[in-house]
Amino acid sequence: MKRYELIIIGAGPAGLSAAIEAASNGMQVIVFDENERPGGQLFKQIHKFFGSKEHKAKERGFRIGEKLLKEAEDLGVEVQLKAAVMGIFDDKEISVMLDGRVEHYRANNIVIATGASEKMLPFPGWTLPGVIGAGAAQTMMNLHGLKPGARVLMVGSGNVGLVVGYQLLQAGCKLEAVIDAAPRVGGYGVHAAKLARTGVPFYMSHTIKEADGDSCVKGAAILAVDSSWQPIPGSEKYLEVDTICMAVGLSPMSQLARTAHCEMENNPLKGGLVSICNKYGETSTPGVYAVGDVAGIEEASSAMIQGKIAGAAISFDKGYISEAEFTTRYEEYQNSLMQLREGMFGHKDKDSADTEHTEEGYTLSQSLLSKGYMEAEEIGEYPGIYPAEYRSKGVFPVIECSQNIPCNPCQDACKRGCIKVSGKITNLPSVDTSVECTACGMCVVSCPGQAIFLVDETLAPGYASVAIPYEFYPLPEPGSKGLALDRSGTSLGEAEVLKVQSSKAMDETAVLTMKVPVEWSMQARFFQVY
Amino acid sequence: MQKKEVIIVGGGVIGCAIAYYLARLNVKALVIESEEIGHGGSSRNGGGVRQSARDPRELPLAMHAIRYIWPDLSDELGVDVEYCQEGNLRLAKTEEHIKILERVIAQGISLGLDLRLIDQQEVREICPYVSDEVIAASYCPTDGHGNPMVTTLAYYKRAREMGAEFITGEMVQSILIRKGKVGGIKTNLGTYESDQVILAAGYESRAIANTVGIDIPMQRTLVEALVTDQQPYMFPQMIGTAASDFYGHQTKHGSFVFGGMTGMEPYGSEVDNPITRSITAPSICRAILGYFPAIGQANIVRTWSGWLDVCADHVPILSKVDELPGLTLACAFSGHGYGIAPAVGQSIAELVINGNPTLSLDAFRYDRFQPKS
Amino acid sequence: MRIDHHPILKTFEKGKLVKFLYDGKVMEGYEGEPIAVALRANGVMIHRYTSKHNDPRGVFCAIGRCTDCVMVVDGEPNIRTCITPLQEDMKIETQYGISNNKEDESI
Amino acid sequence: MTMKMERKLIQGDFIPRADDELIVCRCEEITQGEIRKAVYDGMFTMNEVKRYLRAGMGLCQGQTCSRLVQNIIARELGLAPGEVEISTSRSPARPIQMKQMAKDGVKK
Repeated sequence: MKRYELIIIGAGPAGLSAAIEAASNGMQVIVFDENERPGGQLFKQIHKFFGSKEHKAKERGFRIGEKLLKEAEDLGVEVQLKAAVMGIFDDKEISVMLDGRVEHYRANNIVIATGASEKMLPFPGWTLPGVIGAGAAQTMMNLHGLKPGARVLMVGSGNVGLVVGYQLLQAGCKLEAVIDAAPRVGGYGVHAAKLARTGVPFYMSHTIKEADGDSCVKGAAILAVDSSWQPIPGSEKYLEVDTICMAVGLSPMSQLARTAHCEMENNPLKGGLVSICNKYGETSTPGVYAVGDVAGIEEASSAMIQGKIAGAAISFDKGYISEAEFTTRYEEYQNSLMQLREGMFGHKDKDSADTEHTEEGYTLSQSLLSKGYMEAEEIGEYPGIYPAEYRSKGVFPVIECSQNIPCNPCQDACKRGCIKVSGKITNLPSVDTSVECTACGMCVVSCPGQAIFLVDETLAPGYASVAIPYEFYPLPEPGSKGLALDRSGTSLGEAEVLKVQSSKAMDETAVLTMKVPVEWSMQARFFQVY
Repeated sequence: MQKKEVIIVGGGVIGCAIAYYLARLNVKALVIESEEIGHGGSSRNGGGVRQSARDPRELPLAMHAIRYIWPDLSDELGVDVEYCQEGNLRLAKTEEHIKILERVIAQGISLGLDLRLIDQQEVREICPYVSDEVIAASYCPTDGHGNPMVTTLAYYKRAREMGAEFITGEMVQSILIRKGKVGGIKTNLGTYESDQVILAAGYESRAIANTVGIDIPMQRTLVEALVTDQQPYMFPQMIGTAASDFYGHQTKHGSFVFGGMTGMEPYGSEVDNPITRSITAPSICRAILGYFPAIGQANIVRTWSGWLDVCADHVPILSKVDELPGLTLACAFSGHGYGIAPAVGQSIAELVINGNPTLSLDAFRYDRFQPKS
Repeated sequence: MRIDHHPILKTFEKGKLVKFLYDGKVMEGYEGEPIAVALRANGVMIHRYTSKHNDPRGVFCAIGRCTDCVMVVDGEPNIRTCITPLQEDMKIETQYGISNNKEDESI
Repeated sequence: MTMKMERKLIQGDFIPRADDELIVCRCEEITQGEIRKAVYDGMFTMNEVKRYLRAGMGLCQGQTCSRLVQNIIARELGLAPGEVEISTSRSPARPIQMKQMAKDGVKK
């Protein structure tokens, strides 16, 4: 039986990061993954990541995947794909299904990084073809270049539902609505705002009553629920859709950890059944670690750090790094992890979170939470909004960032220091009115939430320019006309495209500048091609 | 706490069956199970309901159960226990195998069992899917199989409806003695009083009996089983082999359930939680495909393992303990308890209530073991 | 249903265009892509009908976990089409219960 | 060790609900009503429900339905979902053909 120093199950962000850490310390590592492509969910994630530079913020998930892979390869990590691990047996032995054969491997240490699986919501008709998981939609669109359907209903307003909803738009599908039984949008407000301004309606406090169709989905009946989740009679709406996409949460894929007899706990904060781990990720089965979503549902950026921590702990345990070295690295990684767990979406009891105010005391937009977009009148008070009295100077940035999300690429993007995230990484960015904006557009393309716009109210008498991030195909031509939409996706009227900037540094986020009547300058946030 | 009429330790097929037959005699037992209903061997066996190749002492129990209880059990309990009486084939590939079968057959016939050796052609007629390597088989047309997990739960359900009490997740640790007789049991959470305690807890019965100085000569052995996805119906018989390398059947659902051993079991892990070993499922599969090549495309969806409570002479202990009135043993089934469970349940219930079961249990006494010389 | 040009991913790497048989009809798909993707691109939604209720099923998880999308592929039933790569001349059939035979009453 | 449970009878007749027809276990086509009835019949754990009904015993081995079954049992018994222990997990984690499994361990 082939023996490795370290076997990692799952080539996603957590597994690859653990492999890179251990291999960089000199360990011999093999990674198994059942998929055809490595990277776990990263290759399906085409949006830019949140976080700070060290968390690979503002990079797109699939590019992070490519980098991790290259790094792992350069370090001599073996990555065995299309290799489904069938079980973990005594003495850290695993059996793997490879090319129609079963192979056995043994290791001194095992890292389980199998990720998560989607929770599903049963409703009448949920077995009809056309009802799919959000992950299935992502797989079809972003790995295989196939639209899952023409008209889609998204069930669930968490980050997965919002992000996949946006990807559906990018793939050319029509997103008919996002619904959620909860009264508030579950994911980042900025993700919701991206959808809302293209005209996608949000039905909060709505649940799916049934999927309609005989042989496959041809529609969905939804209805409103009251505060105790009871259906409200007469509130039914019918949506003509061919695809119903479920994004109602993730749960850790803990099957393999259980075959390894790891002690488990049911932890709602971690998304379900997880193995009980120490601070380095080691389970109750000595030498077997669990990292990433399988150890508790979080973002990919947290998973990567957890992977590094386990990789370092194993390297230390097996004599590849000194205790001092390990302590230093552990503290560094732990700090980085704690940063990501900060904020209102962080790794803590959501029930106790304040839904009225940010940590700094700004009022949270209730409209954002209930409709997916901020009302124009709610915008004023946030520190990223350029005060009216300075707007006559020329171009200024408008940062519509109103929630405590651990993220700060905007600050790094502005070479002139106009944007600052002071204090905690979750603090809202503020604009410095004393610095002149050069309209380079880098803040616009760096914001993973696409919440930064450049406005110039001095464009021409009665006209303003509004520069928006734009990630759709085809890119409109300068001079072409279309509709300016406000945050709710409502048409304000005609707008003209002044210019479309796109460069390698912008990483496929174009900056589209449109000319609009000056009174729309703080309203127009999307451009719709005629 | 109110004194219980009878306490049964163990919520497997034996414990649940005893509780049911006691309830039929208007005795409401308390069953205490440390895990969940059917956790032990009852959810870890091949489901054979057979008389062939039984020890002569056990055969009367098996014949009685098959003649009088199994055919109507589903109706009686109100749950389909998937009993299928389409015969048992014990397959042979070599002359050596045939010799083994001949011995078994002679013994069965002498006890009045319809059991015979059939040749390759007849095996094919009964079961067309056997490989060319199969040259003969023993055939017992009145044997069959059932679903052990459902049977256990069906006994439990019916007994519960008839007034038996069940507690799961509580572990019996010792037997209490009051004035020279059984007085009840002590668990990890408390004590329960009763004049009658029946130990039907598989291998765990040994440690509990030890607390009152009674030893049961048994060992635990790991066995493993596997189940496939649903397959087209191929054969209804219970299958075994003269070489004893696997056993199993196709279930009513269409999936195949097979069990077997590698020979390495006695040297396995000391962990109490039974684990599957990486070598076992492949070994069982090789054995099966040697006899039934046509089912190679069936997908294994699950493997599992469990402990057998193997008695020194491979026959269970079904007995009152004379020197400690109130203690009854029903354990050490050695891997063939399921098929006889209805007869055992009925007999133990009668033994406890009136000391005089319809079927004699004399051959299963706890004090039958003697040194060699 | 195929995405010809994606704003972020641009184009998708595909194998060569090959023919395959779906319930006797000739269809085209790209070699190496999941069978389910090739079928969906050809408008096929129903992969199988269930044993008990004869209900239609199709792709659900698309990553080989839920096993809802199984079909009879080259004569073998219960093949997860969402993770099985398409090959030239593959014979893909709707699964009824556990076989390719609509009238099959063996279950 | 498993949580202690007294298997008391659920008082009153089994009361059907409007959504009992809902399929919960997609592989084995087991409905919510069947699961609720199984709990009423005394199946208080996921393994018991599974063995009694085959819910979660199909090709996917409960990957989609186990949480749903857990929730239904918990609701019927008035417990928090986490109090109902999830059913055991066993190798193989993905279906594998017998002929492939049989090749394992054979000297090449």
